[in-house]
Amino acid sequence: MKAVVVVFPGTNRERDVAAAIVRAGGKAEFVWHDETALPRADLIVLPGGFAHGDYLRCGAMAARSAVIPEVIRRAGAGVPVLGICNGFQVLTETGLLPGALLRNAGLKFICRDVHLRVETVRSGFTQAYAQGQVLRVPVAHHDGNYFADADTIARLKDEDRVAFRYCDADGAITAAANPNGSLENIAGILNERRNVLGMMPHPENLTDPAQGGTDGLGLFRSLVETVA
Amino acid sequence: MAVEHGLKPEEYEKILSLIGRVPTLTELGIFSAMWNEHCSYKSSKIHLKTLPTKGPQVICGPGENAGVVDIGDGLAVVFKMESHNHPSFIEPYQGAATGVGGILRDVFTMGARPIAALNALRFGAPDHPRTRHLVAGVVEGIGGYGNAFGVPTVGGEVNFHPRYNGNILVNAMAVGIAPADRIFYSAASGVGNPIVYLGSKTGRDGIHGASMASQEFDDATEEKRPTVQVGDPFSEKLLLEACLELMATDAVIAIQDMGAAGLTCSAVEMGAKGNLGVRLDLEHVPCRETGMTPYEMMLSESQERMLMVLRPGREEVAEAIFRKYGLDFAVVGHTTDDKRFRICMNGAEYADLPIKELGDEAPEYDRPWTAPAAPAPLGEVAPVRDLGETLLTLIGSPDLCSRRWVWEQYDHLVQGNTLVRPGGDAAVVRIEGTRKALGVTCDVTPRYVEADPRIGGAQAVAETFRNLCAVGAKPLAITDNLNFGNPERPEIMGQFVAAIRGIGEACSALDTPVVSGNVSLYNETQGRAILPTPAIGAVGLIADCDRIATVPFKAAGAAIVLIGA
Amino acid sequence: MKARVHITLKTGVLDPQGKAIGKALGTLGFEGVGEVRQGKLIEIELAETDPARAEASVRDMCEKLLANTVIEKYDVELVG
Amino acid sequence: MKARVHITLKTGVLDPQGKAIGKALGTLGFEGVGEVRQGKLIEIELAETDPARAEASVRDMCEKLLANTVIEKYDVELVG
Ligand SMILES: Nc1ncnc2c1ncn2[C@@H]1O[C@H](COP(=O)(O)OP(=O)(O)O)[C@@H](O)[C@H]1O
Repeated sequence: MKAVVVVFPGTNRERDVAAAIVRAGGKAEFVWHDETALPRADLIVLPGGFAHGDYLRCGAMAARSAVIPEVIRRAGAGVPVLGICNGFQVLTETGLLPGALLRNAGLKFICRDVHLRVETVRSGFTQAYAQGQVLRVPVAHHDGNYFADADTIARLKDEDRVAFRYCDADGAITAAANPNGSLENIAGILNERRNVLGMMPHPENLTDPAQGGTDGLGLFRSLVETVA
Repeated sequence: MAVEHGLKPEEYEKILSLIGRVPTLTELGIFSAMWNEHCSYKSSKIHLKTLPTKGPQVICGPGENAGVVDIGDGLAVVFKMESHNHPSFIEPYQGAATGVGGILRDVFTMGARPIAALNALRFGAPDHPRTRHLVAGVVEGIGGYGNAFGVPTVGGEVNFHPRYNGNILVNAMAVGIAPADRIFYSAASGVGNPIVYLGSKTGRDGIHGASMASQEFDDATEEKRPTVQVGDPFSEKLLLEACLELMATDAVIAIQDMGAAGLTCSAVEMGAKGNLGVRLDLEHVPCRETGMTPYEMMLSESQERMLMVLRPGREEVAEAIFRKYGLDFAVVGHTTDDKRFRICMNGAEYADLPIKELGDEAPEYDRPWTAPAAPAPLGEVAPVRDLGETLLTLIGSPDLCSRRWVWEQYDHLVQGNTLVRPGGDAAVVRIEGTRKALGVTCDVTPRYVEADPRIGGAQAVAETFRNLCAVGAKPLAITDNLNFGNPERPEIMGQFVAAIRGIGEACSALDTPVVSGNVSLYNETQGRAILPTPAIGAVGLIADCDRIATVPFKAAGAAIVLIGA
Repeated sequence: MKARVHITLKTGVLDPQGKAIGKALGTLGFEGVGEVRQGKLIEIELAETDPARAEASVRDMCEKLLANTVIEKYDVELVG
Repeated sequence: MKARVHITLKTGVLDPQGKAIGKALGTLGFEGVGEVRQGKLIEIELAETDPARAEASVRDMCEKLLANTVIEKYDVELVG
């Protein structure tokens, strides 16, 4: 599986995600944000960081980069697109995913492990997990509070497009398990076509036993298997 | 006016005799920046010289922007700790943020990519009216800068004590990795070589910041604030990538970041170290304010800027790299062979000073000091009746309780190489491309130093040593950030001298030389000094990242062993 | 000509920052403080001299960049 | 009564956000855009009905909390 990782000025987790992709058996290549063309890709990744300093709004400037129209075109053609943290923010700003990410309800930057429940295995990103499986992955963000209007939330649920929810270690969806106030504990969502995933947590930072766990590896393995 | 610039009468007399005339305003500003404590180390140099700085693992000791230690596999670790105490008291968010920015630049100006950051914080009593505001601002500022820049902030310490009520301490440490044979130094070389300005534009930020750092606070402190440095971590991240890209070419002869006293300090130091003169033509300095005077340009502390001596003919290559990242690039002067520091603008000359006496031949003092008195005996400690209750009281106290609230505001995972997270004795960060990892920690117990500065200084080194051993790292070297009160008071100077002695003795005994450091003096308010606080930052090497030890007990039924009496 | 743009969260979007400010004001002893909302103020110097064209242009800037119309609304004021 | 507070960076203080916004507007094709500054808008519902007292109170809020007077300045407008 060949992944293209888009790098914006201020992106800082491109190497983290490239390493995770390699650990899962894939290959990763970096592309700078002002390229208008993209090489052939089995997966396009928008990594974590502070693209354009998070100026104006997180992901706002990045969403208007030269490379984005091509990312949107590829998404339309069915290429998997993965947006992690800042990448999720960029995806909502481009309209590839609905809703928006607001300031954490606690108002502070938060970096710690959380638990996620896999809400759907019907996607190239999650098919290697089991339905309802509980994962431990870290979050590291200041603006991860997912918001969408009631109609959108209803649609996401009806169409089985909520990919991950924050939960406790036993898989229960509780307020205490929600690190940032996201509506319905939503941590990650899919587009209608199920080839675009945006998520706030960082699976790439828990893909190696040395990092303290490997629950994040499943997402990247899913993709490698889907493409193969 | 000399007094307003923080110069003592004797120092002003020295200027007059040195240049044989009354200095221009710009020259006065330059002297005040270069000869204040923060830049010249005039009160501390003579004692710092006694510290052990050598060892087979040391590639570069004190004197450069950061220390450089060989870790094998063709790599070197580059690290240093630096203070930003006074600005953080006045504007906690930006003070702390720009402190982080400054130390990161000190590391990447040597060619090292930062892989870990730590911070040692000292605040006043928890119930002091300013403490909450300062803690919140400082922690948010450190996180705000480090997280956006993309370096994991993995360790540090936080203490509370009434002696810091009027003077908080914010010491920031950065650790980076560089190829051992591609370290970049700051001494200029080659006559007639272009001197290049890199990074963000110059504004009126922080003019007089270096002088402020060397003055005590008094009731008029609230008025000392008009110009505070404001940091932009996004620009710094771009500056990092641009510098590393440039350093991969052969264009860089010498490079230095612009920190305290910005353009003045960096240009003087680069020239003085290289035994060369410097001529700057300020009309080329990129400014973001209109009508800036030479005085303002020389003293501005605008952030995210570097100064470089460029190999002639490489201007285009270098400029293209900086334009790609949206940063400024301007040839602002050249090196000369006359050891003069000349500042011109639009053909008019504003300063012409001897460069060595501004830089490495600035005044040095041997301030009088009195040996610290022996500590009073502790006396009887009442026996404890309820151990359980006492335990809870202790671990709930401000100096012992969990610091989770602090380090969960820091991204300690970015770069994906954090093997041991904050919460233990030391953090561990993997070195990409090798089986190795680094243990990093910082520590000091100020009340020990207050009781007996020599033993307290030694204990600080010993504690960092043990912290590293506890994770399985072999301690390699230390950096020291010495925070003390007013050195013009013999009893404070006595603490300083004794602490350095203790640190030196411990470093020698433990084979951990001092490779870098920082001194912050005048941490006093209305004559009451902080606890003497020589913060020690230490780095150790783990040969195989599979052999790391951590704090949590692993299984029921295992034996617990106490080592040592 | 200068344009002053106010960008605020739509009603229905939670504003924890505004709420925290309200709470802090109460703690500081200010009474009679009701709802507090925090938004952005963006001031733009424009070369354009015709007010109608300037306003249309700035509204377009809001639609295209300055506001995230999923969660924000905006109003434009021309000054001088 | 509602108070509208504008909090902006003092002249001379670095405003990387404003600069970035200006640049992005240029990239999006908007012409004639000069300086751009980003600040905060804070709207406060007040129980107070006397305008003079309301304004004095809100200015006090700015001094004590809403503005970081080291690097920011503020102006207060009463609405309704
Ligand atoms: N300001 C800080 N930033 C990051 N980590 C911190 C900070 N203060 C404390 N910590 C972490 O909290 C833990 C406990 O700190 P402390 O009790 O000072 O440790 P030590 O055992 O070194 O004395 C350590 O792992 C330390 O790195």
